[in-house]
Amino acid sequence: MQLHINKHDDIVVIEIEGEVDLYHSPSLRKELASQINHGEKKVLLDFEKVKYIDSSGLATLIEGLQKMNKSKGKFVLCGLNSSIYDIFEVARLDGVFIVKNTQKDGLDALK
Amino acid sequence: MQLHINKHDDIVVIEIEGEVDLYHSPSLRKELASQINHGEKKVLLDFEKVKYIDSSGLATLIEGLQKMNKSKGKFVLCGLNSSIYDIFEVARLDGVFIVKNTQKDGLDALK
Amino acid sequence: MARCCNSDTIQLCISSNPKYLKLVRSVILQSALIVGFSEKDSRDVTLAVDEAITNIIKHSYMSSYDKKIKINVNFRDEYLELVLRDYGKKADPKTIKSRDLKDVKPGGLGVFFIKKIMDNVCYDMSPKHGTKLILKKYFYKKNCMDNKEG
Amino acid sequence: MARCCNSDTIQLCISSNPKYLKLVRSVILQSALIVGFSEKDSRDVTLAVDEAITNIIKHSYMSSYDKKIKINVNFRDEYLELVLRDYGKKADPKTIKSRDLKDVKPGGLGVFFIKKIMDNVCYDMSPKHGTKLILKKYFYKKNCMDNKEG
Ligand SMILES: Nc1ncnc2c1ncn2[C@@H]1O[C@H](COP(=O)(O)OP(=O)(O)O)[C@@H](O)[C@H]1O
Ligand SMILES: Nc1ncnc2c1ncn2[C@@H]1O[C@H](COP(=O)(O)OP(=O)(O)O)[C@@H](O)[C@H]1O
Repeated sequence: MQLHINKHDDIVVIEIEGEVDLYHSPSLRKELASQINHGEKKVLLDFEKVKYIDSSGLATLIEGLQKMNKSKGKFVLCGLNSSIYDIFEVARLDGVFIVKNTQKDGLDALK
Repeated sequence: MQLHINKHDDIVVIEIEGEVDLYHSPSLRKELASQINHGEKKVLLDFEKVKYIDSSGLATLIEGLQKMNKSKGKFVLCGLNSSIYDIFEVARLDGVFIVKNTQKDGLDALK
Repeated sequence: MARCCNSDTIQLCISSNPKYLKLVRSVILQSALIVGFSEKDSRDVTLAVDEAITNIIKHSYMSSYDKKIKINVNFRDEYLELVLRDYGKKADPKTIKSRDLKDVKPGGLGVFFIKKIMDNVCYDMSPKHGTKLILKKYFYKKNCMDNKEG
Repeated sequence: MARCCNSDTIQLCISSNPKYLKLVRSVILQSALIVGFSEKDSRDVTLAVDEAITNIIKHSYMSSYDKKIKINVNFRDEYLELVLRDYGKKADPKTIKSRDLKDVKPGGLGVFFIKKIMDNVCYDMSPKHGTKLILKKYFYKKNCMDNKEG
Protein backbone atom coordinates (compact mmCIF):
# COMPACT_ATOMS: atom_id res chain seq x y z
CA MET A 1 0.00 0.00 0.00
CA GLN A 2 1.15 3.50 -0.81
CA LEU A 3 -0.26 6.84 0.29
CA HIS A 4 -0.12 9.87 -2.01
CA ILE A 5 -0.93 13.06 -0.16
CA ASN A 6 -1.97 16.37 -1.73
CA LYS A 7 -3.47 19.55 -0.40
CA HIS A 8 -6.31 21.40 -2.18
CA ASP A 9 -6.63 24.64 -0.17
CA ASP A 10 -7.69 23.46 3.28
CA ILE A 11 -8.55 19.92 2.16
CA VAL A 12 -6.05 17.08 2.63
CA VAL A 13 -6.49 14.47 -0.09
CA ILE A 14 -5.01 11.06 0.69
CA GLU A 15 -4.95 8.73 -2.30
CA ILE A 16 -4.55 5.16 -1.14
CA GLU A 17 -3.01 2.67 -3.55
CA GLY A 18 -2.94 -1.09 -3.06
CA GLU A 19 -4.26 -3.31 -0.30
CA VAL A 20 -5.37 -2.16 3.14
CA ASP A 21 -4.93 -5.16 5.42
CA LEU A 22 -3.33 -5.92 8.80
CA TYR A 23 0.10 -5.43 7.25
CA HIS A 24 -0.58 -2.01 5.78
CA SER A 25 -3.27 -0.43 7.94
CA PRO A 26 -0.85 0.74 10.66
CA SER A 27 0.75 3.22 8.27
CA LEU A 28 -2.67 4.53 7.22
CA ARG A 29 -3.66 4.83 10.90
CA LYS A 30 -0.45 6.76 11.60
CA GLU A 31 -1.01 9.12 8.68
CA LEU A 32 -4.62 9.86 9.66
CA ALA A 33 -3.68 10.45 13.29
CA SER A 34 -0.86 12.77 12.30
CA GLN A 35 -3.07 14.82 9.95
CA ILE A 36 -5.80 15.18 12.58
CA ASN A 37 -3.36 15.94 15.40
CA HIS A 38 -1.77 18.49 13.11
CA GLY A 39 -5.12 20.31 13.08
CA GLU A 40 -6.45 19.34 9.67
CA LYS A 41 -10.26 19.53 9.66
CA LYS A 42 -11.06 18.30 6.17
CA VAL A 43 -9.74 14.97 4.96
CA LEU A 44 -10.70 13.21 1.73
CA LEU A 45 -9.65 9.57 1.34
CA ASP A 46 -9.56 8.51 -2.30
CA PHE A 47 -10.06 4.74 -2.77
CA GLU A 48 -9.79 4.80 -6.58
CA LYS A 49 -6.64 2.61 -6.49
CA VAL A 50 -7.56 0.43 -3.53
CA LYS A 51 -7.81 -3.19 -4.58
CA TYR A 52 -8.61 -4.77 -1.26
CA ILE A 53 -9.69 -3.88 2.24
CA ASP A 54 -10.35 -6.08 5.26
CA SER A 55 -11.62 -5.43 8.78
CA SER A 56 -8.26 -3.98 9.90
CA GLY A 57 -8.64 -1.37 7.18
CA LEU A 58 -12.24 -0.70 8.20
CA ALA A 59 -11.22 -0.38 11.86
CA THR A 60 -8.59 2.16 10.84
CA LEU A 61 -11.17 4.21 8.96
CA ILE A 62 -13.65 4.11 11.85
CA GLU A 63 -10.91 5.22 14.20
CA GLY A 64 -10.06 8.09 11.84
CA LEU A 65 -13.70 9.12 11.52
CA GLN A 66 -14.25 9.11 15.28
CA LYS A 67 -11.05 11.13 15.89
CA MET A 68 -12.17 13.60 13.25
CA ASN A 69 -15.65 13.90 14.73
CA LYS A 70 -14.12 14.65 18.12
CA SER A 71 -12.08 17.49 16.66
CA LYS A 72 -15.18 18.72 14.79
CA GLY A 73 -13.64 18.05 11.38
CA LYS A 74 -15.02 16.37 8.27
CA PHE A 75 -13.97 13.04 6.87
CA VAL A 76 -15.07 11.94 3.39
CA LEU A 77 -14.39 8.84 1.29
CA CYS A 78 -14.52 8.62 -2.50
CA GLY A 79 -13.71 6.34 -5.43
CA LEU A 80 -14.75 3.03 -3.86
CA ASN A 81 -15.09 0.34 -6.52
CA SER A 82 -18.05 -1.99 -6.30
CA SER A 83 -16.31 -4.83 -4.49
CA ILE A 84 -14.91 -2.44 -1.87
CA TYR A 85 -18.28 -0.73 -1.53
CA ASP A 86 -19.89 -4.16 -1.00
CA ILE A 87 -17.76 -4.67 2.06
CA PHE A 88 -18.82 -1.33 3.52
CA GLU A 89 -22.42 -2.18 2.83
CA VAL A 90 -22.30 -5.64 4.36
CA ALA A 91 -20.77 -4.15 7.52
CA ARG A 92 -23.42 -1.40 7.45
CA LEU A 93 -20.76 1.26 7.20
CA ASP A 94 -22.18 2.84 4.04
CA GLY A 95 -24.37 5.02 6.21
CA VAL A 96 -21.66 5.75 8.75
CA PHE A 97 -19.20 7.39 6.36
CA ILE A 98 -19.85 10.15 3.84
CA VAL A 99 -19.13 8.31 0.59
CA LYS A 100 -18.84 10.15 -2.75
CA ASN A 101 -18.27 8.80 -6.24
CA THR A 102 -15.38 10.82 -7.63
CA GLN A 103 -12.59 12.85 -6.08
CA LYS A 104 -14.31 15.94 -7.48
CA ASP A 105 -17.57 15.07 -5.71
CA GLY A 106 -15.56 14.48 -2.54
CA LEU A 107 -13.84 17.87 -2.79
CA ASP A 108 -17.20 19.57 -3.43
CA ALA A 109 -18.65 17.94 -0.33
CA LEU A 110 -15.81 19.35 1.75
CA LYS A 111 -15.86 22.90 0.38
CA MET B 1 -6.92 -19.51 -21.01
CA GLN B 2 -9.62 -18.85 -23.56
CA LEU B 3 -9.44 -18.86 -27.36
CA HIS B 4 -11.56 -16.47 -29.41
CA ILE B 5 -11.57 -17.42 -33.08
CA ASN B 6 -12.59 -15.19 -35.96
CA LYS B 7 -12.18 -15.38 -39.71
CA HIS B 8 -11.13 -12.39 -41.83
CA ASP B 9 -11.52 -13.68 -45.42
CA ASP B 10 -8.98 -16.49 -45.65
CA ILE B 11 -7.18 -15.55 -42.42
CA VAL B 12 -7.96 -17.36 -39.16
CA VAL B 13 -7.42 -15.04 -36.20
CA ILE B 14 -7.00 -16.75 -32.85
CA GLU B 15 -7.08 -14.35 -29.91
CA ILE B 16 -5.58 -15.99 -26.87
CA GLU B 17 -6.66 -14.75 -23.45
CA GLY B 18 -5.00 -15.68 -20.16
CA GLU B 19 -2.06 -17.89 -19.33
CA VAL B 20 -0.44 -20.40 -21.68
CA ASP B 21 1.17 -23.01 -19.44
CA LEU B 22 1.25 -26.81 -19.14
CA TYR B 23 -2.39 -26.75 -18.02
CA HIS B 24 -3.69 -24.74 -20.93
CA SER B 25 -1.34 -25.39 -23.84
CA PRO B 26 -2.97 -28.72 -24.84
CA SER B 27 -6.15 -26.90 -25.89
CA LEU B 28 -4.13 -24.40 -27.94
CA ARG B 29 -2.21 -27.28 -29.53
CA LYS B 30 -5.47 -28.99 -30.41
CA GLU B 31 -6.95 -25.85 -31.94
CA LEU B 32 -3.85 -25.15 -34.04
CA ALA B 33 -3.70 -28.74 -35.27
CA SER B 34 -7.38 -28.74 -36.16
CA GLN B 35 -7.12 -25.45 -38.12
CA ILE B 36 -4.08 -26.66 -40.04
CA ASN B 37 -5.54 -30.13 -40.71
CA HIS B 38 -8.70 -28.40 -41.87
CA GLY B 39 -6.63 -26.79 -44.64
CA GLU B 40 -6.22 -23.27 -43.24
CA LYS B 41 -3.07 -21.67 -44.69
CA LYS B 42 -3.05 -18.33 -42.87
CA VAL B 43 -3.19 -18.19 -39.09
CA LEU B 44 -2.72 -15.09 -36.95
CA LEU B 45 -2.25 -15.60 -33.20
CA ASP B 46 -3.09 -12.48 -31.23
CA PHE B 47 -1.27 -12.29 -27.87
CA GLU B 48 -2.79 -8.96 -26.78
CA LYS B 49 -4.52 -10.59 -23.80
CA VAL B 50 -1.87 -13.17 -22.93
CA LYS B 51 -0.52 -12.54 -19.45
CA TYR B 52 1.92 -15.41 -19.19
CA ILE B 53 3.64 -18.02 -21.31
CA ASP B 54 6.09 -20.73 -20.36
CA SER B 55 8.07 -23.32 -22.31
CA SER B 56 5.00 -25.54 -22.81
CA GLY B 57 3.37 -22.61 -24.56
CA LEU B 58 6.47 -21.96 -26.65
CA ALA B 59 6.69 -25.64 -27.58
CA THR B 60 3.07 -25.52 -28.74
CA LEU B 61 3.80 -22.51 -30.94
CA ILE B 62 6.90 -24.10 -32.45
CA GLU B 63 4.89 -27.24 -33.20
CA GLY B 64 2.20 -25.10 -34.86
CA LEU B 65 4.76 -23.19 -36.91
CA GLN B 66 6.47 -26.35 -38.10
CA LYS B 67 3.14 -27.99 -39.04
CA MET B 68 2.18 -24.84 -40.92
CA ASN B 69 5.51 -24.71 -42.76
CA LYS B 70 5.01 -28.31 -43.85
CA SER B 71 1.64 -27.49 -45.34
CA LYS B 72 3.15 -24.37 -46.99
CA GLY B 73 1.00 -22.00 -44.93
CA LYS B 74 1.83 -18.84 -43.02
CA PHE B 75 1.83 -18.40 -39.28
CA VAL B 76 2.06 -14.94 -37.71
CA LEU B 77 2.07 -13.69 -34.09
CA CYS B 78 1.01 -10.25 -32.90
CA GLY B 79 0.28 -8.19 -29.80
CA LEU B 80 3.05 -9.58 -27.57
CA ASN B 81 3.55 -7.37 -24.52
CA SER B 82 7.11 -6.64 -23.49
CA SER B 83 7.41 -9.32 -20.82
CA ILE B 84 6.10 -11.97 -23.22
CA TYR B 85 8.38 -10.70 -25.98
CA ASP B 86 11.32 -10.90 -23.57
CA ILE B 87 10.74 -14.62 -23.22
CA PHE B 88 10.74 -15.11 -27.00
CA GLU B 89 13.94 -13.09 -27.24
CA VAL B 90 15.76 -14.94 -24.47
CA ALA B 91 14.90 -18.25 -26.17
CA ARG B 92 15.99 -16.75 -29.52
CA LEU B 93 12.54 -17.32 -30.98
CA ASP B 94 12.04 -13.69 -32.00
CA GLY B 95 13.75 -14.48 -35.31
CA VAL B 96 11.99 -17.81 -35.76
CA PHE B 97 8.44 -16.45 -35.77
CA ILE B 98 7.00 -13.59 -37.79
CA VAL B 99 6.06 -11.17 -35.02
CA LYS B 100 3.95 -8.04 -35.67
CA ASN B 101 2.85 -5.29 -33.31
CA THR B 102 -0.89 -4.99 -33.79
CA GLN B 103 -3.56 -7.30 -35.12
CA LYS B 104 -3.86 -4.96 -38.11
CA ASP B 105 -0.13 -5.32 -38.89
CA GLY B 106 -0.55 -9.07 -38.54
CA LEU B 107 -3.48 -9.16 -40.96
CA ASP B 108 -1.56 -6.98 -43.45
CA ALA B 109 1.39 -9.38 -43.31
CA LEU B 110 -0.92 -12.26 -44.19
CA LYS B 111 -2.80 -10.56 -47.04
CA MET C 1 -20.11 -24.14 -11.86
CA ALA C 2 -17.40 -26.15 -13.59
CA ARG C 3 -15.83 -28.31 -10.94
CA CYS C 4 -12.90 -30.33 -12.00
CA CYS C 5 -11.42 -32.30 -9.20
CA ASN C 6 -11.91 -35.07 -6.74
CA SER C 7 -10.89 -34.80 -3.15
CA ASP C 8 -7.57 -33.07 -3.15
CA THR C 9 -5.56 -30.93 -0.77
CA ILE C 10 -3.19 -28.00 -0.86
CA GLN C 11 -1.12 -27.22 2.19
CA LEU C 12 0.48 -23.91 2.97
CA CYS C 13 2.57 -23.16 6.00
CA ILE C 14 3.63 -19.62 6.89
CA SER C 15 4.86 -17.72 9.89
CA SER C 16 2.45 -15.39 11.64
CA ASN C 17 3.70 -12.29 9.88
CA PRO C 18 1.11 -9.95 8.33
CA LYS C 19 3.39 -9.46 5.34
CA TYR C 20 2.34 -12.94 4.17
CA LEU C 21 -1.38 -12.10 4.13
CA LYS C 22 -1.32 -11.08 0.49
CA LEU C 23 0.36 -14.35 -0.48
CA VAL C 24 -2.23 -16.33 1.48
CA ARG C 25 -4.98 -14.36 -0.21
CA SER C 26 -3.69 -15.22 -3.64
CA VAL C 27 -3.57 -18.94 -2.75
CA ILE C 28 -7.14 -18.87 -1.43
CA LEU C 29 -8.43 -16.84 -4.37
CA GLN C 30 -6.84 -19.23 -6.88
CA SER C 31 -8.16 -22.24 -4.98
CA ALA C 32 -11.70 -20.90 -4.94
CA LEU C 33 -11.53 -20.06 -8.64
CA ILE C 34 -10.04 -23.47 -9.55
CA VAL C 35 -12.90 -25.19 -7.80
CA GLY C 36 -15.46 -23.15 -9.70
CA PHE C 37 -16.67 -20.43 -7.34
CA SER C 38 -17.63 -17.14 -9.00
CA GLU C 39 -15.24 -14.17 -8.83
CA LYS C 40 -17.45 -12.62 -6.14
CA ASP C 41 -17.69 -15.76 -4.01
CA SER C 42 -13.95 -16.35 -4.43
CA ARG C 43 -13.21 -12.82 -3.21
CA ASP C 44 -15.52 -13.40 -0.26
CA VAL C 45 -13.85 -16.68 0.75
CA THR C 46 -10.51 -14.89 0.45
CA LEU C 47 -11.71 -12.17 2.82
CA ALA C 48 -12.95 -14.75 5.33
CA VAL C 49 -9.59 -16.52 5.40
CA ASP C 50 -7.72 -13.20 5.62
CA GLU C 51 -9.85 -12.29 8.65
CA ALA C 52 -9.25 -15.65 10.27
CA ILE C 53 -5.47 -15.40 9.81
CA THR C 54 -5.54 -11.81 11.05
CA ASN C 55 -7.29 -13.03 14.21
CA ILE C 56 -4.78 -15.82 14.70
CA ILE C 57 -1.93 -13.31 14.46
CA LYS C 58 -3.62 -10.79 16.79
CA HIS C 59 -5.36 -13.01 19.30
CA SER C 60 -3.76 -16.47 19.32
CA TYR C 61 -0.21 -15.25 18.86
CA MET C 62 -0.65 -11.76 20.38
CA SER C 63 1.09 -10.19 17.39
CA SER C 64 4.30 -12.14 17.58
CA TYR C 65 5.33 -12.68 14.01
CA ASP C 66 7.49 -15.80 14.09
CA LYS C 67 4.89 -18.39 15.02
CA LYS C 68 3.54 -21.12 12.77
CA ILE C 69 0.24 -21.11 10.89
CA LYS C 70 -0.82 -24.07 8.76
CA ILE C 71 -3.48 -23.68 6.12
CA ASN C 72 -5.09 -26.68 4.44
CA VAL C 73 -7.26 -26.16 1.43
CA ASN C 74 -9.42 -29.25 0.95
CA PHE C 75 -11.32 -29.65 -2.28
CA ARG C 76 -14.32 -31.78 -1.33
CA ASP C 77 -17.15 -33.00 -3.53
CA GLU C 78 -19.73 -30.56 -2.20
CA TYR C 79 -17.73 -27.83 -0.55
CA LEU C 80 -14.42 -26.04 -0.24
CA GLU C 81 -12.90 -26.56 3.19
CA LEU C 82 -10.22 -24.36 4.72
CA VAL C 83 -8.54 -25.61 7.86
CA LEU C 84 -6.42 -23.09 9.77
CA ARG C 85 -4.19 -24.49 12.48
CA ASP C 86 -2.36 -22.44 15.06
CA TYR C 87 -0.40 -23.39 18.17
CA GLY C 88 -1.11 -20.26 20.22
CA LYS C 89 -3.40 -19.22 23.03
CA LYS C 90 -6.78 -20.91 22.94
CA ALA C 91 -9.76 -18.59 23.01
CA ASP C 92 -12.79 -18.93 25.21
CA PRO C 93 -15.36 -19.77 22.48
CA LYS C 94 -17.79 -17.35 24.10
CA THR C 95 -15.47 -14.43 23.35
CA ILE C 96 -15.26 -15.24 19.65
CA LYS C 97 -18.16 -13.20 18.39
CA SER C 98 -18.70 -10.15 16.25
CA ARG C 99 -19.85 -6.87 17.70
CA ASP C 100 -23.32 -5.45 17.17
CA LEU C 101 -23.11 -3.71 13.79
CA LYS C 102 -25.05 -0.75 15.18
CA ASP C 103 -22.40 -0.15 17.83
CA VAL C 104 -19.88 1.42 15.44
CA LYS C 105 -16.33 1.22 16.75
CA PRO C 106 -12.90 0.25 15.47
CA GLY C 107 -12.61 -3.53 15.44
CA GLY C 108 -14.99 -6.38 15.96
CA LEU C 109 -15.82 -7.09 12.31
CA GLY C 110 -13.52 -10.02 11.51
CA VAL C 111 -15.67 -12.74 13.02
CA PHE C 112 -18.73 -11.09 11.49
CA PHE C 113 -17.27 -11.43 7.98
CA ILE C 114 -16.13 -14.99 8.58
CA LYS C 115 -19.59 -16.12 9.73
CA LYS C 116 -21.38 -14.08 7.09
CA ILE C 117 -19.36 -15.55 4.23
CA MET C 118 -18.77 -19.17 5.22
CA ASP C 119 -21.53 -21.76 5.50
CA ASN C 120 -19.91 -23.52 8.40
CA VAL C 121 -17.46 -22.16 10.97
CA CYS C 122 -16.06 -24.42 13.67
CA TYR C 123 -13.40 -23.51 16.22
CA ASP C 124 -12.04 -26.88 17.28
CA MET C 125 -10.29 -26.45 20.64
CA SER C 126 -9.60 -30.16 21.09
CA PRO C 127 -5.95 -30.17 19.98
CA LYS C 128 -3.52 -30.23 22.88
CA HIS C 129 -1.90 -27.02 21.67
CA GLY C 130 -3.68 -24.28 19.82
CA THR C 131 -6.79 -24.22 17.71
CA LYS C 132 -8.07 -25.75 14.51
CA LEU C 133 -10.49 -23.49 12.70
CA ILE C 134 -12.57 -25.26 10.06
CA LEU C 135 -14.34 -23.15 7.46
CA LYS C 136 -16.62 -24.59 4.79
CA LYS C 137 -18.37 -23.09 1.84
CA TYR C 138 -20.72 -25.22 -0.21
CA PHE C 139 -20.82 -25.05 -4.00
CA TYR C 140 -24.60 -25.20 -4.07
CA LYS C 141 -26.50 -23.66 -1.21
CA LYS C 142 -28.48 -26.16 0.81
CA ASN C 143 -32.20 -25.49 1.07
CA CYS C 144 -32.50 -25.46 4.79
CA MET C 145 -29.45 -23.66 6.07
CA ASP C 146 -29.01 -26.54 8.47
CA ASN C 147 -25.28 -26.19 8.51
CA LYS C 148 -25.25 -22.45 9.10
CA GLU C 149 -23.80 -21.56 12.44
CA GLY C 150 -23.58 -18.47 14.56
CA MET D 1 16.16 -3.42 -2.57
CA ALA D 2 14.12 -3.20 0.60
CA ARG D 3 14.54 -6.51 2.35
CA CYS D 4 12.53 -6.99 5.45
CA CYS D 5 13.00 -10.37 6.95
CA ASN D 6 15.36 -12.74 8.60
CA SER D 7 15.57 -16.35 7.70
CA ASP D 8 12.04 -17.51 7.23
CA THR D 9 10.25 -20.22 5.31
CA ILE D 10 7.00 -20.75 3.48
CA GLN D 11 5.93 -24.27 2.63
CA LEU D 12 3.49 -25.25 -0.05
CA CYS D 13 2.40 -28.75 -0.84
CA ILE D 14 0.36 -29.57 -3.93
CA SER D 15 -0.48 -32.56 -6.04
CA SER D 16 1.17 -32.87 -9.43
CA ASN D 17 -1.75 -31.42 -11.34
CA PRO D 18 -1.02 -28.68 -13.89
CA LYS D 19 -4.15 -26.87 -12.76
CA TYR D 20 -2.21 -25.79 -9.66
CA LEU D 21 0.59 -24.12 -11.64
CA LYS D 22 -1.09 -20.72 -11.55
CA LEU D 23 -1.50 -20.93 -7.79
CA VAL D 24 2.17 -21.89 -7.39
CA ARG D 25 3.14 -18.98 -9.61
CA SER D 26 1.25 -16.53 -7.47
CA VAL D 27 2.97 -17.82 -4.32
CA ILE D 28 6.40 -17.54 -5.92
CA LEU D 29 5.70 -14.11 -7.40
CA GLN D 30 4.51 -12.78 -4.04
CA SER D 31 7.49 -14.31 -2.27
CA ALA D 32 9.96 -12.74 -4.66
CA LEU D 33 8.24 -9.35 -4.36
CA ILE D 34 8.08 -9.55 -0.54
CA VAL D 35 11.79 -10.17 -0.42
CA GLY D 36 12.50 -7.14 -2.58
CA PHE D 37 13.19 -8.46 -6.08
CA SER D 38 12.10 -6.18 -8.92
CA GLU D 39 8.91 -6.96 -10.85
CA LYS D 40 11.03 -8.29 -13.72
CA ASP D 41 13.25 -10.49 -11.53
CA SER D 42 10.17 -11.71 -9.65
CA ARG D 43 8.49 -12.70 -12.92
CA ASP D 44 11.67 -14.49 -13.96
CA VAL D 45 11.94 -16.48 -10.73
CA THR D 46 8.27 -17.38 -11.15
CA LEU D 47 8.96 -18.69 -14.66
CA ALA D 48 11.90 -20.77 -13.41
CA VAL D 49 9.80 -22.44 -10.72
CA ASP D 50 6.92 -23.00 -13.16
CA GLU D 51 9.36 -24.75 -15.51
CA ALA D 52 10.77 -26.87 -12.71
CA ILE D 53 7.30 -27.98 -11.56
CA THR D 54 6.30 -28.63 -15.16
CA ASN D 55 9.33 -30.91 -15.49
CA ILE D 56 8.50 -32.73 -12.27
CA ILE D 57 4.97 -33.38 -13.53
CA LYS D 58 6.14 -34.48 -16.99
CA HIS D 59 9.37 -36.31 -16.26
CA SER D 60 9.44 -37.40 -12.59
CA TYR D 61 5.77 -38.30 -12.40
CA MET D 62 5.21 -39.07 -16.11
CA SER D 63 2.10 -36.90 -16.14
CA SER D 64 0.24 -38.62 -13.35
CA TYR D 65 -1.59 -35.87 -11.56
CA ASP D 66 -2.13 -37.22 -8.06
CA LYS D 67 1.46 -37.29 -6.82
CA LYS D 68 2.98 -35.04 -4.20
CA ILE D 69 5.16 -31.98 -4.79
CA LYS D 70 6.57 -29.96 -1.88
CA ILE D 71 7.80 -26.46 -2.41
CA ASN D 72 9.84 -24.64 0.22
CA VAL D 73 10.47 -20.94 -0.16
CA ASN D 74 13.41 -19.99 2.05
CA PHE D 75 14.12 -16.35 2.66
CA ARG D 76 17.84 -16.23 3.32
CA ASP D 77 20.02 -13.23 4.07
CA GLU D 78 21.66 -13.09 0.68
CA TYR D 79 19.37 -15.06 -1.59
CA LEU D 80 15.94 -16.49 -2.19
CA GLU D 81 16.00 -20.27 -2.14
CA LEU D 82 13.34 -22.50 -3.67
CA VAL D 83 13.46 -26.18 -2.82
CA LEU D 84 11.27 -28.47 -4.91
CA ARG D 85 10.84 -32.00 -3.64
CA ASP D 86 9.30 -34.83 -5.59
CA TYR D 87 9.05 -38.57 -4.93
CA GLY D 88 9.04 -39.75 -8.52
CA LYS D 89 11.47 -41.24 -11.01
CA LYS D 90 15.01 -39.97 -10.58
CA ALA D 91 16.63 -38.52 -13.68
CA ASP D 92 20.07 -39.31 -15.00
CA PRO D 93 21.71 -35.90 -14.34
CA LYS D 94 23.31 -36.06 -17.77
CA THR D 95 19.89 -35.98 -19.44
CA ILE D 96 18.83 -32.82 -17.63
CA LYS D 97 20.00 -30.25 -20.09
CA SER D 98 18.50 -27.72 -22.45
CA ARG D 99 18.60 -28.15 -26.20
CA ASP D 100 20.79 -26.08 -28.48
CA LEU D 101 18.77 -22.89 -29.07
CA LYS D 102 19.67 -23.01 -32.75
CA ASP D 103 18.05 -26.40 -33.14
CA VAL D 104 14.48 -25.09 -33.07
CA LYS D 105 11.99 -27.76 -32.06
CA PRO D 106 9.05 -28.15 -29.72
CA GLY D 107 10.35 -28.69 -26.18
CA GLY D 108 13.72 -28.53 -24.52
CA LEU D 109 13.51 -24.96 -23.19
CA GLY D 110 12.48 -25.55 -19.57
CA VAL D 111 15.94 -26.35 -18.21
CA PHE D 112 17.33 -23.51 -20.32
CA PHE D 113 15.07 -20.98 -18.56
CA ILE D 114 15.76 -22.42 -15.12
CA LYS D 115 19.55 -22.17 -15.58
CA LYS D 116 19.37 -18.81 -17.28
CA ILE D 117 17.30 -17.24 -14.50
CA MET D 118 18.61 -18.82 -11.31
CA ASP D 119 22.13 -18.24 -9.97
CA ASN D 120 22.43 -21.73 -8.63
CA VAL D 121 20.66 -24.92 -9.74
CA CYS D 122 21.29 -28.18 -7.97
CA TYR D 123 19.50 -31.47 -8.60
CA ASP D 124 20.08 -33.41 -5.39
CA MET D 125 19.54 -37.10 -6.11
CA SER D 126 20.62 -38.25 -2.66
CA PRO D 127 17.15 -38.74 -1.14
CA LYS D 128 16.08 -42.37 -1.07
CA HIS D 129 12.96 -41.56 -3.10
CA GLY D 130 12.74 -38.82 -5.65
CA THR D 131 14.68 -35.63 -6.17
CA LYS D 132 15.32 -32.39 -4.34
CA LEU D 133 15.85 -29.50 -6.69
CA ILE D 134 17.47 -26.47 -5.06
CA LEU D 135 17.24 -23.13 -6.86
CA LYS D 136 18.88 -19.95 -5.59
CA LYS D 137 18.76 -16.39 -6.73
CA TYR D 138 20.96 -13.82 -5.02
CA PHE D 139 19.73 -10.33 -4.17
CA TYR D 140 22.96 -8.73 -5.27
CA LYS D 141 24.89 -10.34 -8.07
CA LYS D 142 28.25 -11.67 -6.98
CA ASN D 143 31.23 -10.30 -8.86
CA CYS D 144 32.71 -13.53 -10.01
CA MET D 145 29.81 -15.71 -11.03
CA ASP D 146 31.43 -18.43 -8.94
CA ASN D 147 28.12 -19.93 -8.03
CA LYS D 148 26.76 -20.04 -11.54
CA GLU D 149 26.29 -23.55 -12.79
CA GLY D 150 25.44 -25.18 -16.06
N1 LIG E 1 -8.12 -16.81 16.69
C1 LIG E 1 -8.63 -16.24 17.81
N2 LIG E 1 -8.10 -16.52 19.00
C2 LIG E 1 -8.59 -15.95 20.10
N3 LIG E 1 -9.62 -15.09 20.13
C3 LIG E 1 -10.19 -14.77 18.99
C4 LIG E 1 -9.73 -15.32 17.77
N4 LIG E 1 -10.50 -14.81 16.78
C5 LIG E 1 -11.37 -13.99 17.38
N5 LIG E 1 -11.21 -13.94 18.70
C6 LIG E 1 -12.01 -13.17 19.66
O1 LIG E 1 -13.17 -12.69 18.97
C7 LIG E 1 -13.27 -11.27 19.07
C8 LIG E 1 -13.88 -10.70 17.81
O2 LIG E 1 -12.98 -10.86 16.73
P1 LIG E 1 -13.10 -9.91 15.48
O3 LIG E 1 -14.52 -9.86 15.08
O4 LIG E 1 -12.14 -10.37 14.46
O5 LIG E 1 -12.71 -8.47 15.99
P2 LIG E 1 -11.33 -7.87 16.53
O6 LIG E 1 -10.25 -8.84 16.20
O7 LIG E 1 -11.20 -6.60 15.80
O8 LIG E 1 -11.52 -7.71 18.00
C9 LIG E 1 -11.85 -10.80 19.33
O9 LIG E 1 -11.81 -9.57 20.00
C10 LIG E 1 -11.29 -11.94 20.18
O10 LIG E 1 -11.62 -11.78 21.52
N1 LIG F 1 12.42 -33.28 -13.02
C1 LIG F 1 12.99 -34.00 -14.01
N2 LIG F 1 13.05 -35.34 -13.90
C2 LIG F 1 13.58 -36.07 -14.86
N3 LIG F 1 14.12 -35.57 -15.99
C3 LIG F 1 14.10 -34.26 -16.18
C4 LIG F 1 13.53 -33.40 -15.20
N4 LIG F 1 13.66 -32.13 -15.64
C5 LIG F 1 14.26 -32.21 -16.84
N5 LIG F 1 14.54 -33.48 -17.18
C6 LIG F 1 15.23 -33.93 -18.43
O1 LIG F 1 15.78 -32.76 -19.06
C7 LIG F 1 15.32 -32.64 -20.40
C8 LIG F 1 15.18 -31.18 -20.77
O2 LIG F 1 14.11 -30.60 -20.03
P1 LIG F 1 13.41 -29.31 -20.61
O3 LIG F 1 14.48 -28.35 -21.01
O4 LIG F 1 12.46 -28.83 -19.58
O5 LIG F 1 12.66 -29.74 -21.92
P2 LIG F 1 11.42 -30.73 -22.14
O6 LIG F 1 10.79 -30.99 -20.82
O7 LIG F 1 10.55 -29.97 -23.07
O8 LIG F 1 12.01 -31.96 -22.75
C9 LIG F 1 14.01 -33.40 -20.42
O9 LIG F 1 13.68 -33.87 -21.69
C10 LIG F 1 14.28 -34.54 -19.42
O10 LIG F 1 14.94 -35.59 -20.04
